[in-house]
Amino acid sequence: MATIVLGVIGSDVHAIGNRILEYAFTEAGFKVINLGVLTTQKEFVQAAIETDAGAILVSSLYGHGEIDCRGLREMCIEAGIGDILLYVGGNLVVGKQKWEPVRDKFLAMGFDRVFPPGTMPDEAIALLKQDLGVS
Amino acid sequence: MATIVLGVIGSDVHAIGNRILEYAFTEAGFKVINLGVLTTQKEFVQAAIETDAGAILVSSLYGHGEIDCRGLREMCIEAGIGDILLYVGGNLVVGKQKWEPVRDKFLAMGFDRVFPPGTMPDEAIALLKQDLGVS
Amino acid sequence: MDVANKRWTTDELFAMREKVLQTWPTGKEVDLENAVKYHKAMPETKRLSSVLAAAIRQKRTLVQPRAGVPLIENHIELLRYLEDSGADCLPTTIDSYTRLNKYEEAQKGIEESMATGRSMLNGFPAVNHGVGACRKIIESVSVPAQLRHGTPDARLLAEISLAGGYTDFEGGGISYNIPYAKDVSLEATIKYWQYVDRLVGWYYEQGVEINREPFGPLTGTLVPPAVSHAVAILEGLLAAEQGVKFLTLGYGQCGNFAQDIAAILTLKELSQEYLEKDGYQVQISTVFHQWMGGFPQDEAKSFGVIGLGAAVAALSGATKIITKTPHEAYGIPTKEANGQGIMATKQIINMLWGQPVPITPEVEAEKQIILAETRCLLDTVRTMGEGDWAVGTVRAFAAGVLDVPFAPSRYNAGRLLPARDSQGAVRLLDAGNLPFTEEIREYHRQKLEERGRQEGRQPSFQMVIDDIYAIGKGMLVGRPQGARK
Amino acid sequence: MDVANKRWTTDELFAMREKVLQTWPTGKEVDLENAVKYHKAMPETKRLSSVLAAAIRQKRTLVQPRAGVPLIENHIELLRYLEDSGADCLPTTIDSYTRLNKYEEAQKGIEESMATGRSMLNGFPAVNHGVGACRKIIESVSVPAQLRHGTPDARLLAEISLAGGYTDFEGGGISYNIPYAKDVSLEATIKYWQYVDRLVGWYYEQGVEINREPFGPLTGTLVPPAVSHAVAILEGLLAAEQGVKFLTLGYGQCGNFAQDIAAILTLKELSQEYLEKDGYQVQISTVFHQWMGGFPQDEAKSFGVIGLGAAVAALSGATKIITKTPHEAYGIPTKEANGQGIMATKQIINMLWGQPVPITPEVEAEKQIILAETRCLLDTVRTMGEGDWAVGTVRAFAAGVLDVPFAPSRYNAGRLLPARDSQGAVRLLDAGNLPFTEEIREYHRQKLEERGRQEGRQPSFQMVIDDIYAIGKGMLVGRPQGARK
Ligand code: B12
Ligand code: B12
Repeated sequence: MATIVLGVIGSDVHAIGNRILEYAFTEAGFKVINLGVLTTQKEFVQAAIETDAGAILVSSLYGHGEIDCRGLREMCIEAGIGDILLYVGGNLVVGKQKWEPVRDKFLAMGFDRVFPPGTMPDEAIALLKQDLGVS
Repeated sequence: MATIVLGVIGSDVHAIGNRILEYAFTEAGFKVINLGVLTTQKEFVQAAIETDAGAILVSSLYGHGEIDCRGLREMCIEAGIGDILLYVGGNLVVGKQKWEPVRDKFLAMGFDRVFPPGTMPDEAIALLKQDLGVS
Repeated sequence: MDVANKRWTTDELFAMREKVLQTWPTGKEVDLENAVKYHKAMPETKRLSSVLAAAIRQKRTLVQPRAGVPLIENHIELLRYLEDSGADCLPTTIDSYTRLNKYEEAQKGIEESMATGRSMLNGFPAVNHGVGACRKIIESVSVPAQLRHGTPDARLLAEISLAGGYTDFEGGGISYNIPYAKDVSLEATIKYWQYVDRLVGWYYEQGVEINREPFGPLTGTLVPPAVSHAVAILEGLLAAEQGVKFLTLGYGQCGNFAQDIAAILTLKELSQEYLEKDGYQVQISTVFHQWMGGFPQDEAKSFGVIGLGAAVAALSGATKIITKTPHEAYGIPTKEANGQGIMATKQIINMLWGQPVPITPEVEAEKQIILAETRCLLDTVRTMGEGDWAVGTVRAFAAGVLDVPFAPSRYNAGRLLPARDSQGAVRLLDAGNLPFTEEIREYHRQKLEERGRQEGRQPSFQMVIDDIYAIGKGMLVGRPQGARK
Repeated sequence: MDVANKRWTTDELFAMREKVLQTWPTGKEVDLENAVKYHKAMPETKRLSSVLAAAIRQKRTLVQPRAGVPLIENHIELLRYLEDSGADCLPTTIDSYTRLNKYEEAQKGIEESMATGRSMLNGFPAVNHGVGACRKIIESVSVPAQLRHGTPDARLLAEISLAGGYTDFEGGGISYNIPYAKDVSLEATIKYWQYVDRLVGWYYEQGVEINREPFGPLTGTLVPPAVSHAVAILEGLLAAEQGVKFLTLGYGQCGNFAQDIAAILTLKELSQEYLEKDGYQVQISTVFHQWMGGFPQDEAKSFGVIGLGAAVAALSGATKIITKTPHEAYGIPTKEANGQGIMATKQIINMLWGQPVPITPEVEAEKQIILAETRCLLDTVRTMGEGDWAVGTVRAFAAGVLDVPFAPSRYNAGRLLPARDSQGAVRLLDAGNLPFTEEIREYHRQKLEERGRQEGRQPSFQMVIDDIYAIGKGMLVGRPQGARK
């Protein structure tokens, strides 16, 4: 099954969801490269290249997601993996905000799917399998 | 000091606020004729006439205030005490509603003052003294 | 005395039924045979006696709101919303006109509600709506429903709602009189409720289980546990005599942790003791009411009051909790606010589920005092009634031997002055004519003097008033500004 | 080993200060002499050590929120609002860039926040704003304020905020490393925090009282009390050695009533014991954190979680409680949501004020196990450090003798697997290398096997995951669907 790169972006240290995502995606049959917390954009991209990953799954919980995620798609393009799947989830912005504008903001940044707070892994696993055409 | 008639109107049995109002107005020097709970409009008016009261203080807590209080001013007028002060307070309508429309509805019914939930007796005492020109 | 604690014959019941059913047109909709069939066809999951039995077995606390609006469709929508919010059993709360048998005024309320699109009644007028409407409601939800009201004479209401599929009926000859009426004699209401209980007993004889629930909190405000326990147990005894086999006895949260836990424990213990002593076999459950007195205006603070009640109820092991809402201080809650009360409560109930009752030395001490006090009251009632609980009840209230604080009824002596001690437990500043031993009276005196010393004032009516306002103002004990800030 | 639990000389402190103050331009605003004067002119009511002392005396639980926004005026408005909502002491929570000393990124966040009119940072960047801004904040409120963050290297932040008039500083070399960093060695952070503690000690020598508060909850998720107690007490010992005289030790609510009460009781008992044994005279207070793990999405359910935490905190006799808000599951709360958390909490705290700690048999049992476990941990640390707590701490973490569940740090073994027993108490499915006696290990095993039997499954990582989600899903124990419904 496909390889995916997982991590928590920026200066964010929320480790628990990341631990669970690693477990759940591994159980679901993915090869998970987990970069853990405090991961830079560059580390995500490099790991994806090195492992020939089918998707990068970015978490941002602490509220700085908007600043931290900007430019990730561009960096992928520059690195030659412009069409890699980019997922992002967590508590993406500061505060309790309406979901749709938040989602649209991250879609506009080039993410393929954006997940609201409280998303269960199963949901994302099903969609990833679909997007990657695996089962 | 002036005599006032106090009571809880209609099919309302909330007795506790009534007990406290009796105590507070008595302490403040008023002669209080307390009709207690389950008091009809007629009982209010008759008691006011009999005791030559300066004001009628109506409580309604249970939500039927709107139905129960309609026509009280008219009954006072018919009975010849049309210009008696009418106060009303409690939880006057069903549910948590905006205060201003509720107040206006009761003012329109002919009440001189309308008090929102949680009014402390001291507030009403001060206003009544003012309205009656006593101190 | 025109009342006795003696089981009515079926003939006596049926003779009176004739008249009762004629007091409002919907009375003729009641067909008992059909009602029994209807109940028997209902799944167990919609029967309160069964759901309560399961909760007792699983040591679970069921969550139930209060709710009722005038129109049928709205009421169904409301109940469904509350079920979705997590209610384990549903209510139908009756409006105040129906409670006083003023069906014509209730009719006006229904019509005005239809016309204005606003609720003009503070509950669901079940009598006016009739048997069919009740069944429609019962069939629209998937958990059991109880009728809640405050009706001194609930004979017709019971006929209609039981035939309508309700499996639980709140109230009693004392608890739906003393706090809810001014001029109705206890002799009258005890008889009205013997009717209701006998009807429930009759259903049981046909194989239909109906649960009965005396209204525990009475006036909801600083009622000492022994007083409400005595009333609850008396109503339980009167009901059992008429053939009631399923009882939920209630208690309204006072606010002191140890006293509240002890109250639920002793309510179980004492009711079992007195019912067994008289030879009744009854399934007893308990219900804890979140604070029944004045609430804070602020919704977040109200959530605080609700949360504390939920925690204590769960820890006490009560079988059921009745929830309040963040709108309490203002008015009948919206369905959303009502749902919030359920959800906040249920979160806590679930989190504490399976955790043991905290038996502390203070709980033990409160238990001892509640046991002693309640026995003083009940044993005196028995003596005064020469062995007849009904006669004893009437005489005891007349003598102030039973007495409920702040009750509007003329048949209540109204001599008690309750106040909180320094830890918030409800004590008696004036025990009136309650037949307490000197030791017990002294205990109350000391507890309140201790508080008085802390606050530098003599216990007085001002202290009582301060305590009535206290929770609304964000405290439990109504300390004067500045005392032990 | 490049670290030792030995008091720094003033010279050592001042030598390092030189460099620290140069790491960002605002460093030069710090003038210690002036700072001492500033503190001495402050009223007692704005000093946390005094307010805590009064709370200890009055057996009162103080209420404190978390809060921080990027811009000064907004932050002042926020704190005033929270004071009006009833906060007894105020926070200033620092943003995540500042926590990692990324002052340039913080600057960008400030500018973007100004430009967009939205908060682009998750806290208040105190270093960038500097000493004057801090004083403006302190002067805008009338209760004391504490700095809260999560900064492994908080030397400059401490310099600026203490000079700015904050009288309490959260954190420690372990608790602000292991849960908050990935690659920073404990040797480094212990030294950084010796600096902070020595600075606080220095202030004390000048007559200025500053309170220090290790971060009790660590990762906030299923941390067994003994683990967080050991860390809190170690940080207390390290701080005391540097001259800290006022300590608030913390604990994050686990959810089981008895375990939570016992945790606060033993935290007091053990910290006193260990500090006294080493000859330190310190004012010790405790802080209870409302549940620090994942919250329910629903606001009413969140109020439930908040309410339960408030009740347990008050009953446990904790000196302070840190509140959560109904927005917790989503994001940094609005000031209104934050105020609601305070008000709900304070209502309960006030209602339970003066009521005794419920000492149940279960609380006694939990106390014994926490005492035994914490002593195992601390005594092994001492042995490993050959009498030096700092050395012992570094070695203990390296060996997994100290280990924090779910922590991101490489310097943490990460071998623990915590799970709840059938009553929700946090136990260890895998105790890793914790130096527990066989008896203690057996106790944990039995407790989890008991739960496994109830649920018909073996304790496993799935059970851990279920427990992590449980409170968010409205439960405490993550039972599989259907088990004991
Ligand atoms: C205690 C209580 C009861 C007790 C009453 C016992 C008794 N016999 O007294 C019991 C449990 C029996 C009860 C029953 C019912 N209650 Co009730 N009850 C309350 C509660 C919790 C407290 C009332 C109280 O004692 N407050 C303390 C006193 C001191 O305050 P007060 O009553 O507000 O009075 C003060 C002020 O309002 C003011 N004031 C009052 N009148 C006047 C008049 C003037 C002129 C002035 C100046 C001031 C003034 O001064 C008083 C003294 O400070 C309130 C909710 C709340 N406030 O928290 C609901 C409440 C009043 N009840 C309510 C209802 C609906 C009922 C019931 C219909 C049952 C039901 N459906 O839930 C029945 C009614 C029965 C009947 N026929 O009346 C609703 C009313 C709803 C509405 N207006 O939309 C309330 C608001 C609860 C709610 N949110 O649903 N209740
Ligand atoms: C535990 C916790 C902490 C712990 C973290 C310990 C650790 N090292 O892991 C501690 C106490 C240390 C902490 C610190 C902080 N925290 Co914190 N924390 C939480 C809390 C309570 C729970 C997080 C958690 O573990 N949840 C359980 C896991 C299983 O769920 P999860 O993390 O949401 O992840 C799941 C889903 O989101 C999803 N998911 C996540 N990423 C992705 C990605 C993809 C592609 C997909 C498909 C799905 C997905 O799947 C995961 C598994 O189910 C949350 C609030 C909450 N959720 O209730 C706040 C929260 C995340 N923290 C917050 C903040 C602000 C902080 C701090 C800055 C301190 C502060 N100001 O309060 C620091 C940040 C430090 C830093 N540099 O990052 C904020 C973020 C605010 C915002 N976005 O507006 C939150 C939301 C709280 C709040 N309401 O203020 N925190």
